[in-house]
Amino acid sequence: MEAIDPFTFRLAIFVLAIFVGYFVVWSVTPALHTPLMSVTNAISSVIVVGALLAVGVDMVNDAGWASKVFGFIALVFASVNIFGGFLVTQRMLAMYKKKG
Amino acid sequence: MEAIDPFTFRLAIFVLAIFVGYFVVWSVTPALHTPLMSVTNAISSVIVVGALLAVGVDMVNDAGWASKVFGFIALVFASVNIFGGFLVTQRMLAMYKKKG
Amino acid sequence: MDANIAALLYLVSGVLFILALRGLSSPRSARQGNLFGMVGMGIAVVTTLMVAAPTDWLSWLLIVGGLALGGGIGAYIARSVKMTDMPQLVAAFHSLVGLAAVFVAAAALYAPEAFGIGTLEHIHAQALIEMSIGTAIGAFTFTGSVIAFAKLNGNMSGKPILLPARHLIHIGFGVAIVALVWAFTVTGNPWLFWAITILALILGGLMIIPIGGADMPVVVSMLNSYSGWAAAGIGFTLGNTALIITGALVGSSGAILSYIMCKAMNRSFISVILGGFGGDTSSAAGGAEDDRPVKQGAADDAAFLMKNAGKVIIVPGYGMAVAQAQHALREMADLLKKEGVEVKYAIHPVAGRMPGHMNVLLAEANVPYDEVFELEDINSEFAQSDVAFVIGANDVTNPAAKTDKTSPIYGMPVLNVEDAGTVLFIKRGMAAGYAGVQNELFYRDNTMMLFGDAKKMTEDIVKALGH
Amino acid sequence: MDANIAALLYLVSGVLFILALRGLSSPRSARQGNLFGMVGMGIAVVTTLMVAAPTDWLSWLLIVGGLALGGGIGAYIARSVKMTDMPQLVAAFHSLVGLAAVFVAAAALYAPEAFGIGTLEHIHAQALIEMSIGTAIGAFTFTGSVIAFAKLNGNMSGKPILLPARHLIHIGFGVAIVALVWAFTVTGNPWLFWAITILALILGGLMIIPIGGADMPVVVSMLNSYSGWAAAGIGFTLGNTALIITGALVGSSGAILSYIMCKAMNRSFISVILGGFGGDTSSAAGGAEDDRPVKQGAADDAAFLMKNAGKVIIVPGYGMAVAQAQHALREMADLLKKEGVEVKYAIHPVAGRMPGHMNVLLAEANVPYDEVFELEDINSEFAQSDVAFVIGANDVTNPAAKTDKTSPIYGMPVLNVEDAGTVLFIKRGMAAGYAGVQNELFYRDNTMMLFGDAKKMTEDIVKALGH
Ligand SMILES: NC(=O)c1ccc[n+]([C@@H]2O[C@H](COP(=O)([O-])OP(=O)(O)OC[C@H]3O[C@@H](n4cnc5c(N)ncnc54)[C@H](OP(=O)(O)O)[C@@H]3O)[C@@H](O)[C@H]2O)c1
Ligand SMILES: NC(=O)c1ccc[n+]([C@@H]2O[C@H](COP(=O)([O-])OP(=O)(O)OC[C@H]3O[C@@H](n4cnc5c(N)ncnc54)[C@H](OP(=O)(O)O)[C@@H]3O)[C@@H](O)[C@H]2O)c1
Repeated sequence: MEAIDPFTFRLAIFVLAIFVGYFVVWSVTPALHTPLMSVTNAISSVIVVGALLAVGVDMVNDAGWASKVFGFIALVFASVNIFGGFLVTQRMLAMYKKKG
Repeated sequence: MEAIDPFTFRLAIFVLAIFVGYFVVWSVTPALHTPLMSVTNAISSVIVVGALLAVGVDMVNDAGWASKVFGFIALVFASVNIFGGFLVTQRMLAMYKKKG
Repeated sequence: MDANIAALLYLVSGVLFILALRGLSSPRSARQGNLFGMVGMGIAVVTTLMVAAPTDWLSWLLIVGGLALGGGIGAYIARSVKMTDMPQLVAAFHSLVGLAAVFVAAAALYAPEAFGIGTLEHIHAQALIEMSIGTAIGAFTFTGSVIAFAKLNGNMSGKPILLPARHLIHIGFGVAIVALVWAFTVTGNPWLFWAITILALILGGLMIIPIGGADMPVVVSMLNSYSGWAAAGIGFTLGNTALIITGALVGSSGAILSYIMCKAMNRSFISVILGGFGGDTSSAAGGAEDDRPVKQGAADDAAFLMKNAGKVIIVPGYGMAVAQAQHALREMADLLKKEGVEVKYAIHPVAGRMPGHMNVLLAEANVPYDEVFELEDINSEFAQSDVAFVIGANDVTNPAAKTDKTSPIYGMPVLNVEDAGTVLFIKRGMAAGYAGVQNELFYRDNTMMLFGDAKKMTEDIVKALGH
Repeated sequence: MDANIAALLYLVSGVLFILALRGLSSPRSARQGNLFGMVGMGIAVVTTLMVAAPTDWLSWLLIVGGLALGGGIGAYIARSVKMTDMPQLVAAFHSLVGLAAVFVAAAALYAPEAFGIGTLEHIHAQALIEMSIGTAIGAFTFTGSVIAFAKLNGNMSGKPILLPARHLIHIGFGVAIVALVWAFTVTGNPWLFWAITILALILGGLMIIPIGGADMPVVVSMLNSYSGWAAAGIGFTLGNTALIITGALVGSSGAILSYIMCKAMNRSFISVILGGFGGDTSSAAGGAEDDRPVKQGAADDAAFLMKNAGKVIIVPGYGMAVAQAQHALREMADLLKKEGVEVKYAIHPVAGRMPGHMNVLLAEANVPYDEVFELEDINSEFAQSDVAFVIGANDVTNPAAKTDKTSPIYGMPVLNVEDAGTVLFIKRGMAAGYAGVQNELFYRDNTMMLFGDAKKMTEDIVKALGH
């Protein structure tokens, strides 16, 4: 058999993750829907990995510089989200207490 | 970046499918747990694909013959399951009716 | 066919299997789900035949013949099996999946080229590991399921058979298998493959024999899970997405289902799997009986009571299944409804001997599923009903689960039948149920015992109602 | 670092994100879940830095500086934001994710080697498609979220702004973007990339402006979903498993959450997204008022009634959030409990303006979550309670949803407050709620209206209870 294109595998991963997302949300208790929104926001900033790659490029030419700058901007925005999202979620969740 | 081993991708697929299995079962209504057992049995006979590959091998030598025979036995067993499993599930599900 | 397209098609079939299970979230979508499963299987088979189309007529003949032969047998069994025999049937089917996994692994060992995992006696180490795990789990599943089948089908006593030092023996076998897997991975010697298979066959038997007959449903679900992991192992060997997805799906869903069952019975999963509890129910009951008086009644009394009731809740249990009383029960309910009585069914999550067992039987007798309620949804209604009609159920109504901390069923949720005006119990005698504990309800003032076979007694009530 | 190990680590971080969401199934496991999320993010960041470690000090400086700057701002916001402002905050954060996606896509365009997708101006077609989809969705998410933020934060009127022929305009923009994506894929011209981005920015604004302020939570959740798909698009470009898993997870979960919200409001998802309903609540209410007499009460009356009650159920709504009355409410409940009154909270799934909104506010005020119940779990208890204390809620109690087929909220499940002995309503006047429909309960005999700001009125009741 010939080799399979990595894209095919990634597609499988993508499709399965969609199912996981579908099921996981139904399992979330409605009382925690607000933290759900803030935590999904936080994890979607994993896009920071792209920003990190871009910041690290060599500045051999103008394009390299442009990429570095774009990466830096993306890095800052994503970091705001990461820290802001997780911390505000933590703050909210810390408030949910049982009696006594 | 170097190429990623297909095994790594398959592992990702495997792990995500475990999550899907986990969630999907919790979503099944207890009234249908018996059909659930029979249908998971039916789908696990997708191992028939291995049997089909084995039946199709060339009989160049003894080993080829052995493989073909093993494949045929596996094929028969798996087919019993596939047809038996899906049909008995269908028979059960056909009995679940609403009032009127 | 292009390998990428094949991979996509296998993905599609994996997704269809997910949808098949997803469909079971409600009876309405379940039939469509089953259809998805069939289509998924069809796609997997056709894709395989197109990717690796055999070129000789013998192979085609074997394929068509094998599918027809197996399919015919399967279809025949599916048509003819009695609904009360479902637990056995599922066990029997699992044994076949296990055996198929063993043979596919063996085939891969002798024709590695066809599976793209190397050449004869020069198979990649990774494939050797996957293959030996596949065959070990498959073989274990096979004998385990055969024993489970025999116990459920009554070919073998349901009593747990406890060998001395069995845990040590099991561990010994386990260690030997792991050592052989290691040796096989290093040498690739086919004899080691067969040695692994044989040891796993024996271990499967040894592990299941000590487990009591009534615990078999948990075992069957666990074996289902194992057969999934075996399939996934083979899936890695073949690099087949459909097999990997399905294997993981079945593996995790089976494990969760056993967990759900154990939780609903309030038992530790580990202790079930290690065996020794839940043996033959009649023997367990012996010691627990006592001499307090019970109020006994006849079919006529029951008919009179229910005819004049506003609301009757029927609680079926294992005894209804053994007696095959579901059709008579349905007839009785119809007559009551004609008299203007409101009739509902209350199903405990572990009533009967298999999850969802009662639901299938009631469905078989044409009871509409919207008259059938789960424990949480109906438990508060007993207080507003005049009669609780308990037919062949026992443990699932036992209030000891709520009050007696020393009871083996303590903590299990139970149906509050005692809140109803009158509780009717149909059973053959005073014997205890599966858990072997006495039910204090039998001696209550608002209880009436109807001694007899569930089917016979229900038919008598039907006759009495007819007058 | 070896690419395979990196891929495994990314998988681990994806799994940790799944566990983070999974943890939210109960408040007990939620904190641990959040921790998993943080660890997952840490693994993703560290893995990336190890796979593609920059070699010059400037890059390291930028990375550390960027993380510190962004992290500092984020941490500051997280600490200082008021809980009532959560809807706005989430919208603001989404806009940043969208913008980050745009900039990452742009960076990939100018430094394709770093991303392994070709060389400058010779990027693979597949990567060009993924990149342009990523930037389009990201840009759309950005402006959409900015508008949502402005509407929720009151920087912009909540009224839907309806342009003539807006559907046509939207379709025109959509078609133009698709055409540009196609052209960009063929030519790889960077200007086309920016054109796509700008059109998507405009479209995002145009699409959200016509949607009423009160529908913003659905929009925010939808935008969350979009930002997930954008991340997944970039994930394909980078071949990064963590991004693909997370993107799909966030994409599907956001979409499901909007669906759950719409279903709980009994509205069609399509009509929400196309906009025009749910504008400024006060204006909508105007026409519907009528002159029937209502029974009005003061804080003293309410205090007297509740002090002498056996059971009080508190129903909070949007008005409680606006007035920030949760702390006073908790104080009131404490005093009542001291008097021996049983106090519970009933939360409607769409009470307030964001799913779970009321729960967060009550939690903020230290209300234990085991006193807080969801609609299905408490609805039958109103009949056994003496007082239903409705504070700033309206639509979620409106019986028209059960009876009036022409009502816009018909079919939405509502809290049966009218079954309680007495219903107390705290609100400022007779205005309707979000859906703009009159609530017939106000005129019932067993209703008492307490007119005033929710916080002020509750504080007055607390005072009265103190005596
Ligand atoms: N559903 C599952 O998945 C599952 C799996 C494993 C174990 N279990 C266990 O099985 C039990 C199920 O509870 P259950 O209440 O359904 O059953 P049960 O407690 O086992 O009681 C069944 C009763 O039916 C009576 N009976 C037997 N044959 C009868 C006949 N032909 N006619 C009339 N009555 C008959 C028996 O009393 P007589 O002998 O006096 O007639 C017995 O007391 C639970 O303890 C559960 O933990 C369930
Ligand atoms: N939760 C969500 O996810 C979500 C999302 C989108 C839309 N919605 C919608 O929002 C509505 C929520 O229902 P609800 O019952 O919570 O709210 P509502 O029906 O909007 O009613 C809120 C009431 O609070 C009163 N109020 C406003 N400010 C107040 C203050 N400072 N003090 C005292 N009372 C005050 C208002 O009356 P006065 O003006 O007379 O004071 C108003 O009638 C539903 O229609 C739902 O569909 C919810």
